[in-house]
Amino acid sequence: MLLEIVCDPIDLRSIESAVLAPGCGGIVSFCGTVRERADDGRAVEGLRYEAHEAMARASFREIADEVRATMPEVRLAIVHRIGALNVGEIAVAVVAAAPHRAEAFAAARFAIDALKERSPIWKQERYCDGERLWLENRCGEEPR
Amino acid sequence: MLLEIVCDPIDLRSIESAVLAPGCGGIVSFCGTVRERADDGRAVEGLRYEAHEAMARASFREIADEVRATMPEVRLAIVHRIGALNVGEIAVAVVAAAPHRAEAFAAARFAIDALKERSPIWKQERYCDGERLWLENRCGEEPR
Amino acid sequence: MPVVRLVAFARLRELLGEPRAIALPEGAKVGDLWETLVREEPRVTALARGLRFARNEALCDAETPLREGDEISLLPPFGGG
Amino acid sequence: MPVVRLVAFARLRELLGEPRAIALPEGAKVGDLWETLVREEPRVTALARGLRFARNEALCDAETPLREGDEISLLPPFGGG
Repeated sequence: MLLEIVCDPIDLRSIESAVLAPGCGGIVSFCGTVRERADDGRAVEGLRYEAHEAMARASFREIADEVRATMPEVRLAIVHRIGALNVGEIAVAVVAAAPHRAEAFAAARFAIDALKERSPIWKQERYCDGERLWLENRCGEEPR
Repeated sequence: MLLEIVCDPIDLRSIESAVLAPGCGGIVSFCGTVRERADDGRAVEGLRYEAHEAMARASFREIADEVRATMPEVRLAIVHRIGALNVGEIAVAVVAAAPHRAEAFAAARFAIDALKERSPIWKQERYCDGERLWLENRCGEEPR
Repeated sequence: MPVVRLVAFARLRELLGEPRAIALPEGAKVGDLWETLVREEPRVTALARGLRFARNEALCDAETPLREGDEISLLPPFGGG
Repeated sequence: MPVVRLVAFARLRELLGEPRAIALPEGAKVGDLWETLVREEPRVTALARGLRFARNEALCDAETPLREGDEISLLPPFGGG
Protein backbone atom coordinates (compact mmCIF):
# COMPACT_ATOMS: atom_id res chain seq x y z
CA MET A 1 0.00 0.00 0.00
CA LEU A 2 1.43 3.36 -1.08
CA LEU A 3 -0.17 6.12 1.02
CA GLU A 4 1.48 9.49 0.72
CA ILE A 5 1.26 13.24 0.88
CA VAL A 6 3.82 14.69 -1.54
CA CYS A 7 5.05 18.13 -2.56
CA ASP A 8 6.48 17.18 -5.95
CA PRO A 9 4.54 16.42 -9.14
CA ILE A 10 2.74 13.07 -9.12
CA ASP A 11 3.98 10.40 -11.52
CA LEU A 12 0.93 8.20 -12.04
CA ARG A 13 2.89 5.53 -13.89
CA SER A 14 5.27 4.90 -11.00
CA ILE A 15 2.31 4.63 -8.61
CA GLU A 16 0.66 2.08 -10.89
CA SER A 17 3.91 0.13 -11.07
CA ALA A 18 4.13 0.09 -7.28
CA VAL A 19 0.60 -1.28 -6.97
CA LEU A 20 0.44 -3.73 -9.83
CA ALA A 21 1.18 -7.35 -9.00
CA PRO A 22 1.31 -10.31 -11.38
CA GLY A 23 -1.90 -11.65 -9.84
CA CYS A 24 -3.86 -8.48 -10.60
CA GLY A 25 -5.73 -8.48 -13.88
CA GLY A 26 -7.60 -5.22 -13.43
CA ILE A 27 -6.24 -1.85 -12.41
CA VAL A 28 -8.38 1.26 -11.96
CA SER A 29 -6.76 4.66 -11.59
CA PHE A 30 -8.51 7.84 -10.58
CA CYS A 31 -6.65 11.00 -11.13
CA GLY A 32 -7.91 14.44 -10.12
CA THR A 33 -6.36 17.28 -12.09
CA VAL A 34 -6.56 21.05 -11.87
CA ARG A 35 -9.29 22.32 -14.18
CA GLU A 36 -8.91 25.53 -16.13
CA ARG A 37 -12.38 26.73 -15.15
CA ALA A 38 -14.17 26.76 -11.82
CA ASP A 39 -17.71 25.45 -11.49
CA ASP A 40 -18.94 29.02 -11.98
CA GLY A 41 -16.93 29.32 -15.20
CA ARG A 42 -14.21 31.62 -13.85
CA ALA A 43 -10.72 31.15 -15.26
CA VAL A 44 -8.46 29.34 -12.79
CA GLU A 45 -4.79 30.21 -12.52
CA GLY A 46 -3.97 27.34 -10.18
CA LEU A 47 -4.71 25.65 -6.88
CA ARG A 48 -3.01 25.59 -3.55
CA TYR A 49 -3.46 22.57 -1.28
CA GLU A 50 -2.48 22.24 2.33
CA ALA A 51 -2.90 19.31 4.72
CA HIS A 52 -2.51 18.24 8.28
CA GLU A 53 0.04 15.82 6.96
CA ALA A 54 0.14 13.35 9.84
CA MET A 55 -3.66 13.20 10.12
CA ALA A 56 -4.07 12.99 6.35
CA ARG A 57 -1.66 10.04 6.15
CA ALA A 58 -3.49 8.41 9.07
CA SER A 59 -6.81 8.87 7.21
CA PHE A 60 -5.30 7.23 4.12
CA ARG A 61 -4.21 4.26 6.26
CA GLU A 62 -7.70 4.03 7.74
CA ILE A 63 -9.25 4.07 4.25
CA ALA A 64 -6.78 1.40 3.07
CA ASP A 65 -7.58 -0.73 6.13
CA GLU A 66 -11.29 -0.52 5.35
CA VAL A 67 -10.66 -1.54 1.75
CA ARG A 68 -8.54 -4.46 2.91
CA ALA A 69 -11.21 -5.58 5.36
CA THR A 70 -13.88 -5.92 2.67
CA MET A 71 -11.66 -6.61 -0.37
CA PRO A 72 -8.49 -8.35 0.84
CA GLU A 73 -7.20 -8.98 -2.69
CA VAL A 74 -7.11 -5.30 -3.61
CA ARG A 75 -3.80 -3.44 -3.68
CA LEU A 76 -4.29 0.27 -3.18
CA ALA A 77 -2.35 3.51 -3.51
CA ILE A 78 -3.49 6.97 -2.43
CA VAL A 79 -1.22 9.92 -3.16
CA HIS A 80 -2.21 13.56 -2.67
CA ARG A 81 -0.04 16.49 -3.62
CA ILE A 82 0.11 19.70 -1.57
CA GLY A 83 1.51 23.14 -2.30
CA ALA A 84 0.94 25.16 -5.47
CA LEU A 85 -0.41 23.37 -8.56
CA ASN A 86 -0.89 24.64 -12.08
CA VAL A 87 -3.80 23.92 -14.42
CA GLY A 88 -3.55 20.36 -15.78
CA GLU A 89 -1.38 19.04 -12.96
CA ILE A 90 -2.40 16.02 -10.89
CA ALA A 91 -3.66 16.83 -7.40
CA VAL A 92 -4.61 13.33 -6.31
CA ALA A 93 -4.14 9.80 -7.59
CA VAL A 94 -5.94 6.70 -6.36
CA VAL A 95 -4.92 3.40 -7.89
CA ALA A 96 -6.55 0.06 -7.12
CA ALA A 97 -5.36 -3.23 -8.55
CA ALA A 98 -7.28 -6.46 -8.11
CA PRO A 99 -7.65 -9.87 -9.69
CA HIS A 100 -11.02 -8.77 -11.12
CA ARG A 101 -12.29 -5.41 -12.23
CA ALA A 102 -15.37 -5.10 -10.02
CA GLU A 103 -13.20 -4.88 -6.89
CA ALA A 104 -10.73 -2.50 -8.54
CA PHE A 105 -13.56 -0.09 -9.49
CA ALA A 106 -15.23 -0.38 -6.10
CA ALA A 107 -12.01 0.19 -4.17
CA ALA A 108 -10.91 3.20 -6.23
CA ARG A 109 -14.32 4.82 -5.98
CA PHE A 110 -14.60 4.19 -2.26
CA ALA A 111 -11.09 5.54 -1.60
CA ILE A 112 -11.53 8.85 -3.45
CA ASP A 113 -15.00 9.42 -1.96
CA ALA A 114 -13.67 8.67 1.54
CA LEU A 115 -10.62 10.89 1.04
CA LYS A 116 -12.82 13.84 0.06
CA GLU A 117 -15.00 13.32 3.08
CA ARG A 118 -12.50 12.63 5.84
CA SER A 119 -8.92 13.55 4.95
CA PRO A 120 -7.80 16.88 6.46
CA ILE A 121 -6.73 18.51 3.22
CA TRP A 122 -7.73 21.98 2.04
CA LYS A 123 -7.92 23.49 -1.42
CA GLN A 124 -7.62 27.14 -2.37
CA GLU A 125 -8.69 28.04 -5.89
CA ARG A 126 -6.74 30.96 -7.32
CA TYR A 127 -8.51 32.76 -10.14
CA CYS A 128 -6.99 34.71 -12.98
CA ASP A 129 -8.90 37.79 -11.76
CA GLY A 130 -6.78 37.70 -8.58
CA GLU A 131 -9.37 36.33 -6.15
CA ARG A 132 -8.57 33.34 -3.97
CA LEU A 133 -11.16 31.08 -2.41
CA TRP A 134 -10.94 28.14 0.00
CA LEU A 135 -13.33 25.49 -1.33
CA GLU A 136 -15.18 22.89 0.72
CA ASN A 137 -16.10 19.44 -0.51
CA ARG A 138 -19.82 18.93 -0.62
CA CYS A 139 -20.18 15.77 1.40
CA GLY A 140 -23.26 13.60 1.04
CA GLU A 141 -24.29 15.50 -2.05
CA GLU A 142 -23.68 14.76 -5.71
CA PRO A 143 -19.95 13.99 -5.81
CA ARG A 144 -17.70 16.32 -7.75
CA MET B 1 -12.60 9.85 -28.91
CA LEU B 2 -9.75 7.38 -29.38
CA LEU B 3 -11.21 3.99 -30.36
CA GLU B 4 -8.69 1.48 -31.60
CA ILE B 5 -7.63 -2.11 -32.05
CA VAL B 6 -3.84 -2.25 -31.95
CA CYS B 7 -1.14 -4.88 -32.36
CA ASP B 8 1.65 -3.08 -30.51
CA PRO B 9 2.01 -2.64 -26.74
CA ILE B 10 -0.44 -0.16 -25.22
CA ASP B 11 1.00 3.05 -23.79
CA LEU B 12 -1.58 4.11 -21.21
CA ARG B 13 0.03 7.48 -20.65
CA SER B 14 -0.34 8.54 -24.29
CA ILE B 15 -4.00 7.45 -24.26
CA GLU B 16 -4.63 9.53 -21.16
CA SER B 17 -2.92 12.51 -22.79
CA ALA B 18 -5.13 12.14 -25.85
CA VAL B 19 -8.28 12.14 -23.72
CA LEU B 20 -7.46 14.71 -21.10
CA ALA B 21 -8.72 18.23 -21.74
CA PRO B 22 -8.18 21.30 -19.56
CA GLY B 23 -11.85 21.23 -18.61
CA CYS B 24 -11.65 17.72 -17.23
CA GLY B 25 -10.90 17.47 -13.53
CA GLY B 26 -11.37 13.74 -13.13
CA ILE B 27 -9.90 10.96 -15.19
CA VAL B 28 -10.58 7.27 -14.60
CA SER B 29 -8.50 4.63 -16.34
CA PHE B 30 -9.26 0.94 -16.42
CA CYS B 31 -6.49 -1.26 -17.56
CA GLY B 32 -6.81 -5.03 -18.01
CA THR B 33 -3.52 -6.88 -17.81
CA VAL B 34 -2.48 -10.47 -18.33
CA ARG B 35 -2.49 -12.30 -15.01
CA GLU B 36 0.10 -14.92 -14.15
CA ARG B 37 -2.52 -17.37 -12.90
CA ALA B 38 -5.84 -18.45 -14.39
CA ASP B 39 -8.99 -18.50 -12.27
CA ASP B 40 -8.31 -22.18 -11.58
CA GLY B 41 -4.78 -21.37 -10.39
CA ARG B 42 -2.93 -22.72 -13.41
CA ALA B 43 0.25 -20.88 -14.41
CA VAL B 44 -0.35 -18.72 -17.51
CA GLU B 45 2.35 -18.30 -20.11
CA GLY B 46 0.49 -15.62 -22.05
CA LEU B 47 -2.68 -14.73 -23.93
CA ARG B 48 -3.59 -14.49 -27.55
CA TYR B 49 -6.36 -12.14 -28.64
CA GLU B 50 -8.03 -11.94 -32.01
CA ALA B 51 -10.82 -9.68 -33.21
CA HIS B 52 -13.15 -9.01 -36.07
CA GLU B 53 -11.38 -5.70 -36.31
CA ALA B 54 -13.96 -3.73 -38.28
CA MET B 55 -16.85 -4.95 -36.14
CA ALA B 56 -14.88 -4.41 -32.93
CA ARG B 57 -14.09 -0.82 -33.89
CA ALA B 58 -17.75 -0.32 -34.79
CA SER B 59 -18.75 -1.67 -31.37
CA PHE B 60 -16.35 0.77 -29.70
CA ARG B 61 -17.97 3.64 -31.65
CA GLU B 62 -21.41 2.43 -30.58
CA ILE B 63 -20.30 2.30 -26.93
CA ALA B 64 -18.78 5.79 -27.21
CA ASP B 65 -21.98 7.10 -28.81
CA GLU B 66 -24.03 5.71 -25.93
CA VAL B 67 -21.70 7.33 -23.40
CA ARG B 68 -21.95 10.65 -25.24
CA ALA B 69 -25.75 10.44 -25.34
CA THR B 70 -26.05 10.17 -21.55
CA MET B 71 -22.84 11.97 -20.48
CA PRO B 72 -21.99 14.54 -23.16
CA GLU B 73 -19.10 16.01 -21.17
CA VAL B 74 -17.17 12.75 -20.99
CA ARG B 75 -14.17 12.19 -23.24
CA LEU B 76 -13.53 8.50 -23.82
CA ALA B 77 -10.82 6.21 -25.16
CA ILE B 78 -11.10 2.46 -25.74
CA VAL B 79 -8.02 0.63 -26.96
CA HIS B 80 -7.74 -3.17 -27.19
CA ARG B 81 -4.63 -5.00 -28.18
CA ILE B 82 -4.67 -8.18 -30.27
CA GLY B 83 -2.02 -10.80 -31.00
CA ALA B 84 0.25 -12.49 -28.46
CA LEU B 85 0.60 -10.90 -25.01
CA ASN B 86 2.89 -11.81 -22.14
CA VAL B 87 2.06 -11.86 -18.43
CA GLY B 88 1.85 -8.29 -17.09
CA GLU B 89 1.14 -6.66 -20.44
CA ILE B 90 -1.90 -4.48 -21.03
CA ALA B 91 -4.69 -6.12 -23.05
CA VAL B 92 -7.25 -3.33 -22.87
CA ALA B 93 -7.35 0.27 -21.71
CA VAL B 94 -10.46 2.36 -21.15
CA VAL B 95 -9.94 5.98 -20.18
CA ALA B 96 -12.74 8.41 -19.33
CA ALA B 97 -12.15 12.06 -18.54
CA ALA B 98 -14.91 14.34 -17.27
CA PRO B 99 -15.35 17.58 -15.36
CA HIS B 100 -16.41 15.57 -12.30
CA ARG B 101 -15.45 12.14 -11.09
CA ALA B 102 -18.89 10.50 -10.93
CA GLU B 103 -19.25 10.65 -14.71
CA ALA B 104 -15.67 9.50 -15.29
CA PHE B 105 -16.20 6.41 -13.11
CA ALA B 106 -19.59 5.65 -14.65
CA ALA B 107 -18.35 6.01 -18.23
CA ALA B 108 -15.24 3.86 -17.70
CA ARG B 109 -17.22 1.13 -15.98
CA PHE B 110 -19.95 1.16 -18.60
CA ALA B 111 -17.44 1.04 -21.45
CA ILE B 112 -15.44 -1.95 -20.18
CA ASP B 113 -18.59 -3.88 -19.25
CA ALA B 114 -20.10 -3.16 -22.68
CA LEU B 115 -16.88 -4.10 -24.47
CA LYS B 116 -16.78 -7.47 -22.73
CA GLU B 117 -20.37 -8.12 -23.65
CA ARG B 118 -20.58 -6.97 -27.24
CA SER B 119 -17.20 -6.47 -28.90
CA PRO B 120 -16.20 -9.34 -31.21
CA ILE B 121 -12.86 -10.09 -29.57
CA TRP B 122 -11.62 -13.51 -28.50
CA LYS B 123 -9.08 -14.55 -25.90
CA GLN B 124 -7.01 -17.70 -25.81
CA GLU B 125 -5.27 -18.46 -22.55
CA ARG B 126 -1.99 -20.32 -22.99
CA TYR B 127 -0.85 -22.24 -19.96
CA CYS B 128 2.66 -23.16 -18.95
CA ASP B 129 1.64 -26.84 -19.11
CA GLY B 130 1.12 -26.42 -22.87
CA GLU B 131 -2.68 -26.37 -22.97
CA ARG B 132 -4.51 -23.59 -24.77
CA LEU B 133 -8.09 -22.59 -24.11
CA TRP B 134 -10.45 -20.09 -25.72
CA LEU B 135 -12.23 -18.30 -22.87
CA GLU B 136 -15.72 -16.80 -22.97
CA ASN B 137 -16.81 -13.76 -21.00
CA ARG B 138 -19.52 -14.61 -18.54
CA CYS B 139 -22.15 -12.03 -19.43
CA GLY B 140 -24.83 -11.08 -16.97
CA GLU B 141 -22.91 -12.78 -14.16
CA GLU B 142 -20.46 -11.41 -11.65
CA PRO B 143 -18.04 -9.40 -13.82
CA ARG B 144 -14.43 -10.59 -14.05
CA MET C 1 -24.52 -20.42 -56.95
CA PRO C 2 -23.59 -17.49 -54.71
CA VAL C 3 -19.93 -17.45 -53.69
CA VAL C 4 -19.41 -15.95 -50.25
CA ARG C 5 -16.32 -15.24 -48.17
CA LEU C 6 -16.25 -17.22 -44.94
CA VAL C 7 -14.46 -15.71 -41.95
CA ALA C 8 -14.27 -17.72 -38.71
CA PHE C 9 -12.76 -16.75 -35.37
CA ALA C 10 -11.16 -18.33 -32.35
CA ARG C 11 -11.74 -22.10 -32.05
CA LEU C 12 -13.86 -22.04 -35.21
CA ARG C 13 -10.98 -20.49 -37.14
CA GLU C 14 -8.70 -23.23 -35.90
CA LEU C 15 -11.13 -25.89 -37.17
CA LEU C 16 -12.30 -24.20 -40.39
CA GLY C 17 -9.14 -22.40 -41.44
CA GLU C 18 -8.35 -18.89 -42.52
CA PRO C 19 -10.83 -16.78 -44.56
CA ARG C 20 -11.82 -18.42 -47.83
CA ALA C 21 -14.42 -18.43 -50.60
CA ILE C 22 -17.22 -20.97 -50.47
CA ALA C 23 -19.92 -21.66 -53.07
CA LEU C 24 -23.50 -22.44 -52.03
CA PRO C 25 -26.66 -23.46 -53.88
CA GLU C 26 -28.93 -20.72 -55.23
CA GLY C 27 -31.31 -19.52 -52.49
CA ALA C 28 -29.03 -20.69 -49.68
CA LYS C 29 -29.25 -18.94 -46.33
CA VAL C 30 -26.70 -18.36 -43.59
CA GLY C 31 -28.02 -21.44 -41.78
CA ASP C 32 -27.34 -23.56 -44.88
CA LEU C 33 -23.75 -22.37 -44.88
CA TRP C 34 -23.45 -23.52 -41.27
CA GLU C 35 -24.91 -26.93 -42.15
CA THR C 36 -22.37 -27.24 -44.97
CA LEU C 37 -19.57 -26.52 -42.53
CA VAL C 38 -20.91 -29.03 -40.01
CA ARG C 39 -20.77 -31.72 -42.71
CA GLU C 40 -17.26 -30.64 -43.70
CA GLU C 41 -15.94 -30.55 -40.12
CA PRO C 42 -18.28 -32.29 -37.65
CA ARG C 43 -16.28 -31.02 -34.67
CA VAL C 44 -17.79 -27.54 -35.13
CA THR C 45 -21.14 -28.94 -33.92
CA ALA C 46 -19.99 -28.57 -30.34
CA LEU C 47 -19.43 -24.85 -30.99
CA ALA C 48 -23.00 -24.00 -32.00
CA ARG C 49 -23.91 -22.79 -28.49
CA GLY C 50 -23.80 -18.98 -28.39
CA LEU C 51 -22.62 -18.75 -32.00
CA ARG C 52 -23.61 -15.58 -33.83
CA PHE C 53 -23.43 -14.73 -37.52
CA ALA C 54 -22.59 -11.48 -39.28
CA ARG C 55 -23.19 -10.60 -42.91
CA ASN C 56 -20.95 -7.82 -44.20
CA GLU C 57 -20.07 -6.73 -40.67
CA ALA C 58 -23.65 -6.58 -39.40
CA LEU C 59 -25.12 -9.22 -37.11
CA CYS C 60 -27.66 -11.41 -38.90
CA ASP C 61 -29.45 -14.68 -38.27
CA ALA C 62 -29.60 -18.13 -39.84
CA GLU C 63 -32.55 -17.07 -42.06
CA THR C 64 -30.59 -14.31 -43.79
CA PRO C 65 -30.23 -15.11 -47.53
CA LEU C 66 -26.72 -15.29 -48.96
CA ARG C 67 -25.80 -13.02 -51.85
CA GLU C 68 -22.84 -13.15 -54.20
CA GLY C 69 -19.80 -11.53 -52.61
CA ASP C 70 -21.16 -11.49 -49.04
CA GLU C 71 -18.69 -11.76 -46.22
CA ILE C 72 -20.12 -14.14 -43.64
CA SER C 73 -18.49 -14.10 -40.21
CA LEU C 74 -18.85 -16.82 -37.60
CA LEU C 75 -18.64 -15.21 -34.16
CA PRO C 76 -18.27 -17.49 -31.15
CA PRO C 77 -19.06 -16.07 -27.68
CA PHE C 78 -16.81 -13.08 -27.04
CA GLY C 79 -13.83 -13.05 -24.70
CA GLY C 80 -12.37 -9.56 -25.00
CA GLY C 81 -11.18 -7.39 -22.17
CA MET D 1 -1.60 27.66 32.93
CA PRO D 2 -1.28 24.95 30.23
CA VAL D 3 0.65 26.06 27.18
CA VAL D 4 -0.58 24.40 24.00
CA ARG D 5 0.56 24.55 20.42
CA LEU D 6 -2.10 25.96 18.10
CA VAL D 7 -2.17 24.79 14.47
CA ALA D 8 -4.74 26.29 12.11
CA PHE D 9 -5.41 25.48 8.49
CA ALA D 10 -6.71 27.12 5.33
CA ARG D 11 -8.60 30.38 5.94
CA LEU D 12 -8.12 30.01 9.71
CA ARG D 13 -4.35 29.81 9.23
CA GLU D 14 -4.51 33.00 7.18
CA LEU D 15 -6.36 34.77 10.00
CA LEU D 16 -4.59 33.22 13.01
CA GLY D 17 -1.10 32.79 11.62
CA GLU D 18 1.37 29.95 11.54
CA PRO D 19 1.63 27.40 14.39
CA ARG D 20 2.41 29.03 17.75
CA ALA D 21 2.27 28.47 21.49
CA ILE D 22 -0.67 29.86 23.45
CA ALA D 23 -1.20 29.88 27.23
CA LEU D 24 -4.63 29.24 28.75
CA PRO D 25 -6.06 29.32 32.28
CA GLU D 26 -5.85 26.16 34.38
CA GLY D 27 -8.79 23.86 33.58
CA ALA D 28 -9.37 25.35 30.13
CA LYS D 29 -10.99 23.21 27.47
CA VAL D 30 -10.67 23.19 23.69
CA GLY D 31 -13.81 25.36 23.48
CA ASP D 32 -12.17 27.96 25.73
CA LEU D 33 -9.22 28.10 23.34
CA TRP D 34 -11.66 28.80 20.51
CA GLU D 35 -13.35 31.58 22.53
CA THR D 36 -9.93 33.12 23.19
CA LEU D 37 -9.20 33.10 19.45
CA VAL D 38 -12.60 34.66 18.65
CA ARG D 39 -11.76 37.54 21.00
CA GLU D 40 -8.31 37.88 19.45
CA GLU D 41 -9.55 37.80 15.85
CA PRO D 42 -13.33 38.28 15.58
CA ARG D 43 -13.31 37.41 11.86
CA VAL D 44 -12.88 33.71 12.74
CA THR D 45 -16.47 33.69 14.06
CA ALA D 46 -17.75 33.26 10.51
CA LEU D 47 -15.65 30.09 10.22
CA ALA D 48 -17.22 28.20 13.12
CA ARG D 49 -19.60 26.32 10.84
CA GLY D 50 -18.28 22.81 10.19
CA LEU D 51 -15.12 23.46 12.22
CA ARG D 52 -13.55 20.41 13.87
CA PHE D 53 -10.86 20.19 16.51
CA ALA D 54 -8.04 17.69 16.94
CA ARG D 55 -5.90 17.15 20.01
CA ASN D 56 -2.54 15.51 19.28
CA GLU D 57 -3.72 14.33 15.85
CA ALA D 58 -6.97 12.78 17.08
CA LEU D 59 -10.36 14.41 16.54
CA CYS D 60 -11.80 15.79 19.77
CA ASP D 61 -14.62 18.11 20.80
CA ALA D 62 -14.97 21.47 22.57
CA GLU D 63 -15.29 19.75 25.96
CA THR D 64 -11.85 18.11 25.73
CA PRO D 65 -9.56 19.45 28.51
CA LEU D 66 -6.29 21.06 27.47
CA ARG D 67 -3.06 19.67 28.85
CA GLU D 68 0.42 21.13 28.85
CA GLY D 69 2.15 20.48 25.54
CA ASP D 70 -1.00 19.49 23.62
CA GLU D 71 -1.09 20.22 19.92
CA ILE D 72 -4.54 21.57 19.10
CA SER D 73 -5.51 21.67 15.43
CA LEU D 74 -8.33 23.74 13.97
CA LEU D 75 -9.74 21.85 10.99
CA PRO D 76 -12.16 23.71 8.71
CA PRO D 77 -14.36 21.66 6.34
CA PHE D 78 -12.13 19.57 4.08
CA GLY D 79 -11.48 20.30 0.43
CA GLY D 80 -9.04 17.63 -0.69
CA GLY D 81 -9.23 15.63 -3.90
